[in-house]
Amino acid sequence: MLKELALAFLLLLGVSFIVFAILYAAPGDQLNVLLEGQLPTPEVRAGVREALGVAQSWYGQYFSWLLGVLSGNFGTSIRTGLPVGPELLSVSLNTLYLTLGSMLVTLLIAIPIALYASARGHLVSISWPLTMLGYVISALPVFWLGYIAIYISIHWFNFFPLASLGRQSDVNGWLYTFVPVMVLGLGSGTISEVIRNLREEMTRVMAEDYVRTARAKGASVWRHAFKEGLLIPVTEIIAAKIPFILGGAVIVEQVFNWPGMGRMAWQAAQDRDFSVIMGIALIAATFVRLGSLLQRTICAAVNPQHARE
Amino acid sequence: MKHLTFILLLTMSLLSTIIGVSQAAESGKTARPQGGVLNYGEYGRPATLDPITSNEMISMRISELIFNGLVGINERQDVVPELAQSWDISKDNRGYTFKLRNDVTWHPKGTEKPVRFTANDVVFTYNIMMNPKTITPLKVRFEFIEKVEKVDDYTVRFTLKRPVLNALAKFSFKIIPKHGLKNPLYLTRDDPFVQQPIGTGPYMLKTITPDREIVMVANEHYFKGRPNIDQFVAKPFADQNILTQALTFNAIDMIVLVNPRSIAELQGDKRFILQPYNALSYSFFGYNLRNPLLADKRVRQAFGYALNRQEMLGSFFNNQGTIISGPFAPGSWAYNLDVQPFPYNPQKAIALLNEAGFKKGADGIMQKDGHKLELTLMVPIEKESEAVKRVVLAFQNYLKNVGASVKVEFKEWQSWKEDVFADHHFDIIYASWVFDDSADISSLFHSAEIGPWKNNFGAYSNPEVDSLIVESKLTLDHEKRRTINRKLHAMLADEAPYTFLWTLTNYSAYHKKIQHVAIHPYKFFSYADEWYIPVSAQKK
Amino acid sequence: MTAAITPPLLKIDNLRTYFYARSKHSFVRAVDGVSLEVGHSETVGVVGESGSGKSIAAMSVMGLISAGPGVIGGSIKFASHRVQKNLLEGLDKFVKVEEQHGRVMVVHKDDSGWQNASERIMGSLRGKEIAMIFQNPRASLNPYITVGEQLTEAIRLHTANKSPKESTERALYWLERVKIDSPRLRFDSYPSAMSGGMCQRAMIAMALSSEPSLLIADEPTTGLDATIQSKIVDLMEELKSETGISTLLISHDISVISRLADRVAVMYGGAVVEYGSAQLVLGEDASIKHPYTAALLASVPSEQKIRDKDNLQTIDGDVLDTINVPPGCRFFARCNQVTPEIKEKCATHHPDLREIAPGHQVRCWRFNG
Amino acid sequence: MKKYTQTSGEIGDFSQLPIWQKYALVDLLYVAYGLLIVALVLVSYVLGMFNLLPHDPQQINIELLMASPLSDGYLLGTDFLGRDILSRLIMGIQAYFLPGLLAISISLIVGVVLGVLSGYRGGRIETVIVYFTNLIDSFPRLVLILLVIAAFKPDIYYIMIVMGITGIPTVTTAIANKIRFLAQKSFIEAAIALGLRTRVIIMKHILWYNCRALLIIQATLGMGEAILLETSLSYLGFGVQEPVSSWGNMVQSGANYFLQGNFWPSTAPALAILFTILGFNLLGDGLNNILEDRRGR
Repeated sequence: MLKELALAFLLLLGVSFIVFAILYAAPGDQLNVLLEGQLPTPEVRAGVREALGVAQSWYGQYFSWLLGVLSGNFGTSIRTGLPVGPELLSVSLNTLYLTLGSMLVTLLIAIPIALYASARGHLVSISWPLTMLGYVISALPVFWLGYIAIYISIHWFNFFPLASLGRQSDVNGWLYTFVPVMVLGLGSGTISEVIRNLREEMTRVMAEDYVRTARAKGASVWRHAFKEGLLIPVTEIIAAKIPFILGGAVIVEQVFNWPGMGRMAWQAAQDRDFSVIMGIALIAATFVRLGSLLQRTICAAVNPQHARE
Repeated sequence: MKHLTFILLLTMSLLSTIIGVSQAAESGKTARPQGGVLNYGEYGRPATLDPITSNEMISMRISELIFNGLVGINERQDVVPELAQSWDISKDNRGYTFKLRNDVTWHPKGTEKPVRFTANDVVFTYNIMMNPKTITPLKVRFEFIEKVEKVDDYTVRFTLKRPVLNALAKFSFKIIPKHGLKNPLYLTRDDPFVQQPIGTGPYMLKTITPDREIVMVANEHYFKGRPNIDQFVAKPFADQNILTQALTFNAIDMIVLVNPRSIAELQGDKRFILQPYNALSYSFFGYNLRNPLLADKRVRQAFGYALNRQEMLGSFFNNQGTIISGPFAPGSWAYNLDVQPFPYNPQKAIALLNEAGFKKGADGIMQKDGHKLELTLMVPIEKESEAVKRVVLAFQNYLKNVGASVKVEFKEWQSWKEDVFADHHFDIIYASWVFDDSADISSLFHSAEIGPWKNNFGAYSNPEVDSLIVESKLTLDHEKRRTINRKLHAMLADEAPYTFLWTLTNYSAYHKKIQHVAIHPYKFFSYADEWYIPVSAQKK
Repeated sequence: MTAAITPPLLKIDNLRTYFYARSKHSFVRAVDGVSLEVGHSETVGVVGESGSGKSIAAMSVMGLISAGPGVIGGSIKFASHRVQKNLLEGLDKFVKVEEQHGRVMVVHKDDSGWQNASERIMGSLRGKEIAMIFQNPRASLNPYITVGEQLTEAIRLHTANKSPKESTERALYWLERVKIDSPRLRFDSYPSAMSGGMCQRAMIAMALSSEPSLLIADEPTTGLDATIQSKIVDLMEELKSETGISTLLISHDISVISRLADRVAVMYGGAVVEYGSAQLVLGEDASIKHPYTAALLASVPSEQKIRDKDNLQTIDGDVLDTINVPPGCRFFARCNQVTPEIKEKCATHHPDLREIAPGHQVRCWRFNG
Repeated sequence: MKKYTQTSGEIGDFSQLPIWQKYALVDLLYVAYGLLIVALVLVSYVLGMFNLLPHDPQQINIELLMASPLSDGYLLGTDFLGRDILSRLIMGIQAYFLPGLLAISISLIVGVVLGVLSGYRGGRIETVIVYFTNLIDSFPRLVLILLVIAAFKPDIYYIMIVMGITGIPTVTTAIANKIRFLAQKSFIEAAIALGLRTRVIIMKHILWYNCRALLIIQATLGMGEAILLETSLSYLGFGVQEPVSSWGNMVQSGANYFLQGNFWPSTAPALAILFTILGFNLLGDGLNNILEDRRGR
């Protein structure tokens, strides 16, 4: 476990460094956002530099950032001048909420289909169309799916699924967040992969000798196949899919005006907003790492002997 | 769409712009119902909320609600007292002395008791603005001021370097409180003030939600009397289609700038009022005269003839604008109505090109002693750039028809600026000038303005034009200047350093429950304190 | 204890289990008309080369065949003091078999219907009335659940001991019963931590713990090394004498069969070729045996042979390909006792199982005069 | 009711059976459809390359903005600039074809190499590689790409290179696991015992016999992802830029009119994307089932 944590830490370090490298290698000036609306003549730039006092060697820049982070200070956004830390916190929680929600949706839909398909050959007739549906949905561009969802909810159900509305609105504010979560869960190409993946695993496990034993002794097959056939693959999928879903979040947040990390990232990427980008990359990577930590711990817990390696 | 918001000098008061005034406007300051909330949608999030560091429209609109200037501009374009109750101008036109109101208080800072507004604040604001460490687009605009001193608590005197025509209007810049800033010397974005500004204006900042929704509430002690509408809420949107839908779904009450493609949709909807207001901007194709192909005036004129501007305006902006012929803000006194824009006339274009020595090659592309007429058109990328795309691609097609091949190259905004203004690495650009409350075209075409990060990016130089510009600058006689500028207009129209396209009419759309809406072309919310919502409509 | 007095515990009649070779578009006739009886507290051994269909037969009894079309006909009558029923009761309506001169051409099968019905029948029996142990025990135990839990599960499912405490006691009792050393320790350990032999003992314990009337042991010793094998056999022998449980013992290993079985069925190519009491079928006298049995026996090392230094015989040719079954005797191709006079018949006609002595049937033209 | 039929007549050697009898019908259908799509893609690529199109995809027609399908001469109608949608769809393939292949080959080649190294060699190299893959996995792909193109320039090749790189870990881990699995089954020892050269073992026995299905799946998925990714980026304004047409920027520009009730301009390219990606996925599935000779599902 400790080793895992150490690795995670190393990885986060690596991530932050790579992002920094990209930012550093990028042409153009991260002060441009401040100079918007005026002609950034060399003199003006000099003035700005002086005002901000950012005249540092690259490693100086990186390490001062790193030290800051280690002491809990993520720096301030060059665009808004706000400290990045607190903003990042609220924003990343929103995104986390969106991500986990959509993950749930994906699984709730994918698992039954996958189990159906795997359970026994003769259920094919039922599971085939479902699988197809899964494939079709996940082959649609996610923002277009979002537009469809909005159009439908406006014209059929007469409500407008914007997160911002949900917050200030009445009892069932959750409905407003429901649509984006659905869209992200269905779209972004994940669901078909999840179905495929789970199906393969379950089928494999159903053919295992010990499942046959379970049948022979009149016990529930599912109960015996559960751990290897479902629990482990699902956790693996969750861990593996987090980065993708975070990516999809960028889009969904734009469409549904969701105050999340993805939108922030989009803005920051254009502004070259150093601290914000670094912060976001770090948080995102942390999510991913947490995911895989969770997965490993579950695997370990499920079967300490590591029966099948 | 993103504009080049550069600082040009051209005084408001001389702009007989159509200020949008809704039907109800005439009814004077009779008792109007108070209360109600106005949610307005913005495309994008404001960066800072103070008038000094903010450099995009969203922020400027907000600071218009929170702050006041010494003087204001009323709906009829006259300079009217605001924080200054009176002023007098010295004989030599260089001394401006303002008598300030003594009944103005700053928005309370937290629980502290409100502080009075005094001359110190004015001096302070000027100093902050001019401090080299303050990053603000305003600096350039106030270099004509030599110094400012406090006469007494309620009197300030500004001294100008040289007499300037209609200087008065320039004193509409927003005043910030001395006690407001953490750093008393200069203002940068890490000063808390830029996010928690306090002003003297009709509305005071209440909260900023995590989503950067800006909630502003009526200032009970506003010196012009409490504004009618209780709350203004600025809601940021990341997608213009959604923004429009939000209006039609009553999720918001107002869109400050309606996307051209949505106009038709909203026009049909009886619940809303589409109110036009002059954009104070015009779009153009600018040519890089460093390129020998474009150095020839006839080529540029040919391009002018090749475009069917009426068609573009018609089908891309359903005619919401006016085609222009010259470099001045349309409708301004300087604008020369005698000069006609190039008509759509491909034959003429081709003729001109031939005249300039171009012959159609085998591939249908004009060429002159071995040089093909191939040019790169640089366009900045934005997420919401449909209108831009349409125009530039149409341009490409029109020119193809007259045998000029244009390569459209989309560039990320910042690197586009680098290319155009620093490295001059382009042949043609498509852009718009936005005039703010004061503008002057001299910087665009004077040969002294050629060079990195100067406005004359196309390196257009013509001694005659230069001298005319200087002349018009120096003269204080209005009529004289007018004639000069008309000459200038005619000249530039003919020389065609730009192909001038049009000035678009902006539209604001709002729910018709909002009454007496007058919109300032540039600052937008200048008259917001007089807007109101009938009690019947206040409950949503 | 012959079947005549009381109905036998298990009576398999003309059981046919086919598989479908999709790639070859034809049937693998894994079990092709097998009939067997297992009397009360009797052990019947089924012996034959791998691929002779013996395991499939056993699985068919358990209703564990999932690949299609699976069981297509026959009857499996089960009669313990608690339950009497035909395990294929009413399943025939789910299959429609079209035959052309003795060869199955088309099978229509409503798999789901069959499966559900069969589950309904077997549900109450599996583990409770009929328990099964498999070859390759390590893989047959769930690697993710402790041995103890797997035992107690069976016990709680099928016996009166529902409470955790009782079931645990019971489980421990059985673990001791099958001679697992330090059962308390093993109770909490995972199969992966145990040796093959230990796992097989656990399997046996699990099977017997629900006190079934019939135990089906499918190659219980395969995949274990020799010493362990004999230990397991010892155990089974012991348990047999103690509990007197009736067993259907499937094995390719004559020595195992000969030690445990009261009666023996020899299977070849999906059919029983010889069936009778152990001493007759596995006895010395080769003259009253099916040639295949004889060959089988000849290929097994015994002290006798080793003493006489006569070398082991092998059966030439390969195991019968059950897709492409010849019209005549299935062993014909490999038979070394074909005499000119019967050669004709052997090649063309399939002999049926015929009683050559009381309780001893053989499927060979040599005895059908 | 399932039907199983015995091939009538003499049952002999079956390897001559036509494939449609050998394999599950579903799989064959999948593969057939997939191949059809691939063929279509190839054809339109060639068409695009030699500019054999119903209209000039760049030619705008201001009189006829967003014409509905089948309106004078425009089979699929026109877009927001009156350009022929069909021609632009066909042309759109150009945007993905080579870049997509580039992305796929990056992730496959590098992935395989690393996978083999870590699976076959193991030891310190393995730990390094594992770290590397984890590192890449820790980036949210889209954010990374956004960063790169915002920092440098929105060029489809940049996008695809990043995508290729981010695709590496999947392949690597898959291959490595496969090899470990084989090693477990003491397959590799056997091969070595047979005196096969390492190269042969890896190339032929490991990669070809045991990993081809896996690789094919990855490749097909990769193409699909490439298209979806470009679409997302187009929505953010960083995809393939006008006037070059890509399905992504077509959906995006069309979607501007979606909520106003004008569905077609975005639906047409969206469907193209849908059918193509579906094709790729099914092709992958089908081939996988057939190569593994599993019963079709």
